[in-house]
Amino acid sequence: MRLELRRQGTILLARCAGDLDVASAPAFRERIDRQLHRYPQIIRLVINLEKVDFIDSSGLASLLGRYKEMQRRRGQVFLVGLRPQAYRLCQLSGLCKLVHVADSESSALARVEPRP
Amino acid sequence: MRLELRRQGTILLARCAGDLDVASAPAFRERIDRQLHRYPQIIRLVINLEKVDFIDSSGLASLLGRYKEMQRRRGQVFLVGLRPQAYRLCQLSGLCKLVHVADSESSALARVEPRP
Amino acid sequence: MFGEENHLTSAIKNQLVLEFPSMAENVGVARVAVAAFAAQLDFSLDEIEDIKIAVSEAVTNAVVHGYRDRPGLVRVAAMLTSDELVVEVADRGKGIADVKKAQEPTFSTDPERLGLGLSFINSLMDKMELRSTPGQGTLVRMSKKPQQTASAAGKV
Amino acid sequence: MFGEENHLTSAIKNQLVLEFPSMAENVGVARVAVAAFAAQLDFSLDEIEDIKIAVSEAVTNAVVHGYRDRPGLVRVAAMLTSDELVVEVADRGKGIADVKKAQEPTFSTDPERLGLGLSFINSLMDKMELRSTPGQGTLVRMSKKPQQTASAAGKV
Ligand SMILES: Nc1ncnc2c1ncn2[C@@H]1O[C@H](COP(=O)(O)OP(=O)(O)O)[C@@H](O)[C@H]1O
Ligand SMILES: Nc1ncnc2c1ncn2[C@@H]1O[C@H](COP(=O)(O)OP(=O)(O)O)[C@@H](O)[C@H]1O
Repeated sequence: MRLELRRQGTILLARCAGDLDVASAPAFRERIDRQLHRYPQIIRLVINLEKVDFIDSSGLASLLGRYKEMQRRRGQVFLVGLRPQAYRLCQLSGLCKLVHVADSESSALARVEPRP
Repeated sequence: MRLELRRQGTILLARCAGDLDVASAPAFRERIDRQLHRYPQIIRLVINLEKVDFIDSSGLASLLGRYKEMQRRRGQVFLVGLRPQAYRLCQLSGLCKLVHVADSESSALARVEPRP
Repeated sequence: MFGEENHLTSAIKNQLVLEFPSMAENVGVARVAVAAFAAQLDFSLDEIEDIKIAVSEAVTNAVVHGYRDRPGLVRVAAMLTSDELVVEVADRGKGIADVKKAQEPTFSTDPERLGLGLSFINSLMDKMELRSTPGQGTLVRMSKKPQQTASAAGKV
Repeated sequence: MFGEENHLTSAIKNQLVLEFPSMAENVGVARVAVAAFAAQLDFSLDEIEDIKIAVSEAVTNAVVHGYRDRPGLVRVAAMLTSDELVVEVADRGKGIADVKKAQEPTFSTDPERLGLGLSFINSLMDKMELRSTPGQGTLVRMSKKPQQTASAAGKV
């Protein structure tokens, strides 16, 4: 798994590639949470999964965990570029009902309203 | 391994995809040889390996075997689209000295002189 | 829990056995190996993805729940008949007290996890069977047949 | 020829054992599994390709020469130390009378083959060792260290 993190003001963009499973989920979780703790102003987390080849329930759990953290700070999570397999698991698990699903980073960022 | 065969007059074009190893080499050999035996007029064999993900010494042996068959009928073999790994094995094995290596099908076909 | 793979109805044509220590890094190796093995039957790419997820869930369970942080070996046996893939994932770890409860969606003994692994296996494979003895280990047996009837054109 | 993998100088961090019947279709499974396992070290993509070819050659030899058309099991053991991959491919097939001669480039007992398999392993891996007893089987042991020093940026 490769993970690229970019913060722009209140937005954290996480671009993920490779496999998101039990082996990679801990690093995924820790690296994102480190940013979230360092920057309490982050209220929108955009996770780009376009280049994720594989995801299973351990990967979903790491997404759900970030959703819960964002809930605590009344923020939102956007999932971008879910491949069909990931989308199906997301629906089977109910995660798709909690997060926002977007086709592209730009459409996710466009849907991010400015902080009230 | 997937193999697509097209004959155009004295030319046989073989487009290969997937793995060329001990499991797929027998079918590769048999399908090409069937065409060669059916059409004794074929004197140029163009093998496109652009989409071959993997090749080893068993795969090389099946290429060399086709070269020998073409030698018998005083024909030529062109290898097209060798990836770096395949090219290296081709050189290590000396096969590259026997066959013609071309970058694309069209450049291989362009180098095919009309029958004397 | 090992060596119980000899109760198939149809004849086994091919078999792959993997054994590796209980480490998260090996989960990906197991699913990739079983996927490559399964490709000997006429599974669609989507079906191969399903098999990968199912294997990943079962092996993850062996590592995460079966052995927790203790060392131990995971054994994966994949078998092919003429029209079916059977996969068994076995550990000699702590076992499951209530296998019925374990299979309920969202049931998990780990608050960090979703409790969906076994449900995913159930949804993605044709059949799943869970056998376990507390203190002895767990065996998950799953099977799947390719759905498509005609083989891909040109494939040899 | 089995179970001889315990003579490493540095400590083994991880190990993968594969066992499968001698069938050409399983050669690809073995090389894909070992490649996925090897990726736990910092090998470049080219080095992973080298490993795939080397494993393919050794397993092909077990199937083609070791067992010919007779049934038998091939065992592949891959081990990782902190900086090296070691792979052993073992069969209990017919064995090799002259292991030195077998390693000469273009030497083959099969006129249809190139006699380059063992040479390829020698060129593509750092080390290769061939042990065989006629009538008992053959063990090929090969090892390789990643050449690149720094790990890929951003990889976790
Ligand atoms: N191999 C195993 N060894 C011990 N317990 C297991 C094993 N597999 C599953 N379990 C138990 O079954 C529960 C449900 O498993 P699962 O549906 O895969 O969800 P999760 O892994 O998210 O907890 C686990 O929380 C665990 O208690
Ligand atoms: N596992 C094995 N069992 C028996 N003989 C083997 C084995 N591996 C290699 N050999 C012998 O060594 C020779 C050289 O092997 P190799 O260099 O791989 O070339 P090739 O496979 O093309 O013959 C083979 O022709 C065979 O006689």
